[in-house]
Amino acid sequence: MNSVVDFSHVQHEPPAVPAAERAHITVRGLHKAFGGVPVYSDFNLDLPKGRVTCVFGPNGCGKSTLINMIAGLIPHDAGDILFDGKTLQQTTIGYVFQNYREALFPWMRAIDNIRYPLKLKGMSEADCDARVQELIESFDVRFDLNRYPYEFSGGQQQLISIMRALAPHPEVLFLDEPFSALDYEMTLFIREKLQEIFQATGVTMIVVSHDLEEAVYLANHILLLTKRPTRVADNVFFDAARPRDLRTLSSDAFVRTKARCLDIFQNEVRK
Amino acid sequence: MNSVVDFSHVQHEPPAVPAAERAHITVRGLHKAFGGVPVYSDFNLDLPKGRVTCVFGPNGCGKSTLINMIAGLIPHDAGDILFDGKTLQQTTIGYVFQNYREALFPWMRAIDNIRYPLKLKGMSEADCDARVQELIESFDVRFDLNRYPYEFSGGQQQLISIMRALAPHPEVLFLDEPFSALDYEMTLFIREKLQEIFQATGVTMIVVSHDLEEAVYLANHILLLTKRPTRVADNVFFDAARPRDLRTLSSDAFVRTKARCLDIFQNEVRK
Amino acid sequence: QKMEKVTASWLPIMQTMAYYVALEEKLFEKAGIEINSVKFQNPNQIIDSLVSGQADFGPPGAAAGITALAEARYPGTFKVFGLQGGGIKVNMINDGLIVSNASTISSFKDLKGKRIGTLPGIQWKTITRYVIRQNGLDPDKDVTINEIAVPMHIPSLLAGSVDATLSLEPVGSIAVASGEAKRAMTNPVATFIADPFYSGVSVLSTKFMQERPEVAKKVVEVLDQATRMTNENFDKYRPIIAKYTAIQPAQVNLVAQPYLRANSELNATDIQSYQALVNVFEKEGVLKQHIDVKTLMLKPGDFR
Amino acid sequence: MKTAANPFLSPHVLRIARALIGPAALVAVWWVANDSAWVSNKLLPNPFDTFATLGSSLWSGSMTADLGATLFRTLYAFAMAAAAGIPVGIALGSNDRIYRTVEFLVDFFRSTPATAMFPLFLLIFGIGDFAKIAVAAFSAWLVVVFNVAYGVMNSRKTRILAARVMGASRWRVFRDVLFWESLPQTFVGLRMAVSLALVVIIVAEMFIGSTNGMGHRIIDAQQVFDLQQMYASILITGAIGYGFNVLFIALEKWIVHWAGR
Amino acid sequence: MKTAANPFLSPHVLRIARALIGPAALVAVWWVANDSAWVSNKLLPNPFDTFATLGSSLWSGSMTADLGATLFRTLYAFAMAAAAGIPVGIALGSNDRIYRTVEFLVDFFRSTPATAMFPLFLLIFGIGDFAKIAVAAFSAWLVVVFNVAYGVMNSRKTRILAARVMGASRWRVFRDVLFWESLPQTFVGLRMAVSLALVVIIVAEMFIGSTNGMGHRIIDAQQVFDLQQMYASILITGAIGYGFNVLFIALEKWIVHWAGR
Ligand SMILES: Nc1ncnc2c1ncn2[C@@H]1O[C@H](COP(=O)(O)OP(=O)(O)OP(=O)(O)O)[C@@H](O)[C@H]1O
Ligand SMILES: Nc1ncnc2c1ncn2[C@@H]1O[C@H](COP(=O)(O)OP(=O)(O)OP(=O)(O)O)[C@@H](O)[C@H]1O
Ligand SMILES: [Mg+2]
Ligand SMILES: [Mg+2]
Repeated sequence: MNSVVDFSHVQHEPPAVPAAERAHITVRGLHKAFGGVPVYSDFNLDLPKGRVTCVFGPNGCGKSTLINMIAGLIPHDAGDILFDGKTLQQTTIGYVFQNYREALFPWMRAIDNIRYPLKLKGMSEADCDARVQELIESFDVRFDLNRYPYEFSGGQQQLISIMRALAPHPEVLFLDEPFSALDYEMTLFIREKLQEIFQATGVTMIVVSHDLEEAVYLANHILLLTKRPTRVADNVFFDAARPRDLRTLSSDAFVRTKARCLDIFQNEVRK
Repeated sequence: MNSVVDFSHVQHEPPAVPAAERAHITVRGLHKAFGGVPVYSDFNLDLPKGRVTCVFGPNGCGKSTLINMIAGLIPHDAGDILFDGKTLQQTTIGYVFQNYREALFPWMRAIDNIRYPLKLKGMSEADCDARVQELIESFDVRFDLNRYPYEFSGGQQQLISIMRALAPHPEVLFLDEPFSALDYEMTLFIREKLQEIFQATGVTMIVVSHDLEEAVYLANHILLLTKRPTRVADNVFFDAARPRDLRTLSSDAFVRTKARCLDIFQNEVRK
Repeated sequence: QKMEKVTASWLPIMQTMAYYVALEEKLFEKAGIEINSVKFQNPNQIIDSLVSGQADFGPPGAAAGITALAEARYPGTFKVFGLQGGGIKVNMINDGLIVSNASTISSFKDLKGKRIGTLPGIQWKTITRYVIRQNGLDPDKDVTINEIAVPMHIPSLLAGSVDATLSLEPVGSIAVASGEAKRAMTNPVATFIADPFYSGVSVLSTKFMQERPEVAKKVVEVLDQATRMTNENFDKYRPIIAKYTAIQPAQVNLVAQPYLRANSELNATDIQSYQALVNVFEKEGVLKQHIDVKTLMLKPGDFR
Repeated sequence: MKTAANPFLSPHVLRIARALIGPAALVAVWWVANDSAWVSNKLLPNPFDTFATLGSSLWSGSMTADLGATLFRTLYAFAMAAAAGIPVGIALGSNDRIYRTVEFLVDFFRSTPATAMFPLFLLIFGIGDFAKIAVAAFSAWLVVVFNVAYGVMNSRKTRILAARVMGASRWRVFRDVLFWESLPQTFVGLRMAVSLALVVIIVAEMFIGSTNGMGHRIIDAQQVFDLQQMYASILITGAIGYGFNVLFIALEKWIVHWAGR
Repeated sequence: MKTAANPFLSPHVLRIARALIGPAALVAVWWVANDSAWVSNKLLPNPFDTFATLGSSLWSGSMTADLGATLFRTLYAFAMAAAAGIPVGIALGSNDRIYRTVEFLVDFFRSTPATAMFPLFLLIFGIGDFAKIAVAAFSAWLVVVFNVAYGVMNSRKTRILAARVMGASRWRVFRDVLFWESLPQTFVGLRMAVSLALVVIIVAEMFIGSTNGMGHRIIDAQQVFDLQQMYASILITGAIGYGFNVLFIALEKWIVHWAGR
């Protein structure tokens, strides 16, 4: 199985996918219903290793539900979710919750929140400190992290949440609308940071975003989901070279890809 | 006092402001500190009646704090906040919380959440029903509102929150990042809706947004705030005719205003 | 004829027997009295209800010691019109030193280094200490005194938590009937303090006597009559015990007959016996002043 | 994560089965303790004999009057406690200053045994049945007030703000937000209160004296050393308490459907 | 919204003043009740005489031994209850199935008066001091378990998920998330438990029998109608309970700083 996505449900032509891509996460025959109403039924998906997949779809189509199931946070009714050779437990996961406010631990200072996954991995105090220092410098954090989460503004909390997810050098990074509360400047900044981290580490990234520009800018694959019952509308491939920058945004390929995604999306939503 | 904003702190030239604009909300000598660290000190502001003011500023600069103080939700340490001729209590306010998840009442069905402010105003059952029906049609809601808030996705919850704020025909409408969890299509849709409502009712609107395009598109005034200690960096006036549409977005005035705002913002943030 | 309403506070014990008989035989109704009967588990509450004026009299069985202690505190509030207990000479049981069947303890002298259970509160602790002292032991050094709730006496004995208990009837009768324990001594308190020994009294509140002397007089007469009826025909009345106390119908034949003294029968020996108990309290320092029980006893001239 | 559907082990059956493990374990331990020489079985009756006694007491109707009296008193006391406790709790919880002024009284009386206070209640409410009910109601009321106030004080502020900004009066915020926000904690309070009311009623029946009620039954059985009757009465008392709690759990599940979400 | 700074009414002074209103009101009501003919003042002593008695009892040291005994027993019982109750509560609360199986036992024993259970404890622990401590510890333990389990069950799930996804083991989720999430409710439980432990110890000292302790003092004073001594003892008991609660309030304020945010 070399193709990145199972296209059995999709009528579009599969785009040319580099043969080197191996699936990191394989979803087969997934079923999930809430109170009897199915969200997913017989859903299949492959998420390629070392690539950025952006998930784009209408509100309530099940994006959060999907990545929650993959990360093992909520049970699925039937089907298999396989990680490349490892079990879920053996995989280091970074996860930024859509509901980031409730995901930070209010009983720990922000800095201890960031340090927490490192301590879970049994890292020494000194190593923890070094890693946190590294993150602070890398993200150019200017506010005092020695305060408690509830003392920060929404955007600041989201940044802390992202730093926590990145701290343990995850193999797979899930980001559920990571930019939703960030200011203009910060959004651009974190976007660049994520790209930088991706380039440096080749982490498998799954990003849920409602901003198509952002999604295409970051993505190798844009996974377009339909309304419920959710199917893959299309999986658009975007292979612009990295690092991408402002020029990428105005490149022809970018504009075309974005337009195509929008097209598919609007077709699906208006159906 | 006819000018919209007190420019005493601002070095920029005041833009030409139509003389017809009257201040709806007047803020004078506002002081606010958290744990001894000031967020606002001697802050002055006028928000014009029947206009859309978009507040744009970096994370943690105090946007939420400002509108919370104006709406009387958190106390301020010193200063006056005056409503045009009325008291705060006499003014019908619509408020969409940044933290919309925690602002809905989970013990009421979504539809009763929307109906709640109407019942508070002593509206009859029939009138309530009519108004809610009107909103459902106007927002083209296709999902079942007879469920409880926690059964909806983030974006759906935000939509419910917006509908609740609009239900009682508010005189002043505060929206704290109302689009942050909405999907692409929904964002465009709600944006148009807000514009429509504004045109129909002339409600005074204060919108916090991190999306400059959105902010400029909706605004009569773009209020640019600096980092803490927070001052008004500038108050940019944008008077494109309404209804605005896709053409507005590509108009010269729009692009210029947006660029100017971005310029001021980046100057301030990088300072 | 209009019925007079009178409130009685009583304890569900054997010594209250005459009151049960009066109720069963409808003696109060016949005397034109309607009784509001309030049951308590704690003798102090009987005194409290009399002091606060919520009850008019305490039928036989109100605690003798506590009444004397209360008199010291509220002089002139009560009048005693009957005594109840047991005696060696009259061969009626009031209390016993209870031990398990296998025990070798036969008197208080055997308690050196042992643990004894008694009733909770200062009254019985004082009596126990006094009796131990009378037996040549030091209550502080030689014997451990445990205050134990009445229902816990037999279980404590059987569980081996104490070596003996000084228990009021009917604990001894029930213990013996259960086949698990025996009386090492019968009426030890009478032996060491006064024979007969009275642990129960009947009390009137003086407020009641002053406000409704005729009714109060009738109450005394009714209970005197009931006391005589009980003493004469105790076995006939046994079945009603089960109705008023914890004793079950099958057990009514096991319990010992109490020594009940009507007001009209009280003699100098009875009053001396009561005085002896009060003197114990004084000697042990519980009563801070001397009390002459004669002033406490109801005299015909008290009804004005 | 997958659950296989088994027609014989439907979740409903499983749930009931699980609820029965607790009582079964209790009886098993009791039986073993009684059967072996662990404890003197003069002091611990055989469980099955005890159940037989319980059965015959219930069947013959001799227990019914006592059960009824205790139930009536408990429910009376609890109803007063809940009706007076919830509004007072909300009012206190919503105003930190008032709460601080009465906190002493609440904590003081919560820490004072109802039985020690009985002479006082006797003075105020007389020597009748009502004094017992009043003392239980007072104890339960303190628990309700304490828990409700706590629930209100620890509730999240956003919803209160949301109601305020919609123009809700103090009273509407009370009724429409604070009441609901504190409901999970209110249920804790109600469950603690109903158990406490039962306990205090039983204790009052035992130690203050009463002519009927389960406490009266227990103390009578204790006094004549009728262990089967005593444990049968304790069993039925505990079962009543459990029954009340089950009722409140069901109510809470149904009403506080948003808990934990 | 503006607060004027007043040097004489600093928030600190005001807070203390507010805390004193409660006791002051209590004494005032008591005084009036005693002074007027409301209730028989034979049974309700004068408050100031009572305070004088309290003072002299404390000063002469006659009360100290009893106070010490009760404090020791209460703290012993409470410490056992807390140490055993918090982990058990978390474990039960984090597993709905286990909780359902033991719910019966918790609710059953919570609804059974400790005093009625005393014969059983006597069987297990003997008549000594420890039986009283054990019965109080058991009662308090149930309250702790109940509240902690409740707190865990009602905690929001996102944080648990966050810890799980970071690879936290069951034990770490326990220690790092569930424990903290349930802390506000744990404090409710601890405050209820410490008051209950005190109450049960006093009741046991009063009715089960003891050679020392405040309960013993109360019953002795009651029997000799030394009302001042009796109310002085009750007062100091309630004050101890309040003291424990103040301690826990302060602890909670300090530890659960995120409450309501
Ligand atoms: N606990 C629940 N009970 C019932 N329905 C639920 C529950 N959680 C989610 N749903 C439903 O499942 C669907 C998918 O929800 P999900 O949160 O995954 O959407 P989403 O794609 O992340 O949306 P958004 O973009 O708004 O975040 C929604 O339609 C929602 O109503
Ligand atoms: N309760 C609090 N305690 C201490 N500091 C606080 C508190 N609430 C807010 N702050 C601080 O006040 C500042 C303003 O917060 P506010 O939430 O108003 O920011 P904002 O402009 O809305 O930011 P965002 O765009 O991220 O929503 C922040 O720096 C924050 O750290
Ligand atoms: Mg989502
Ligand atoms: Mg904000």
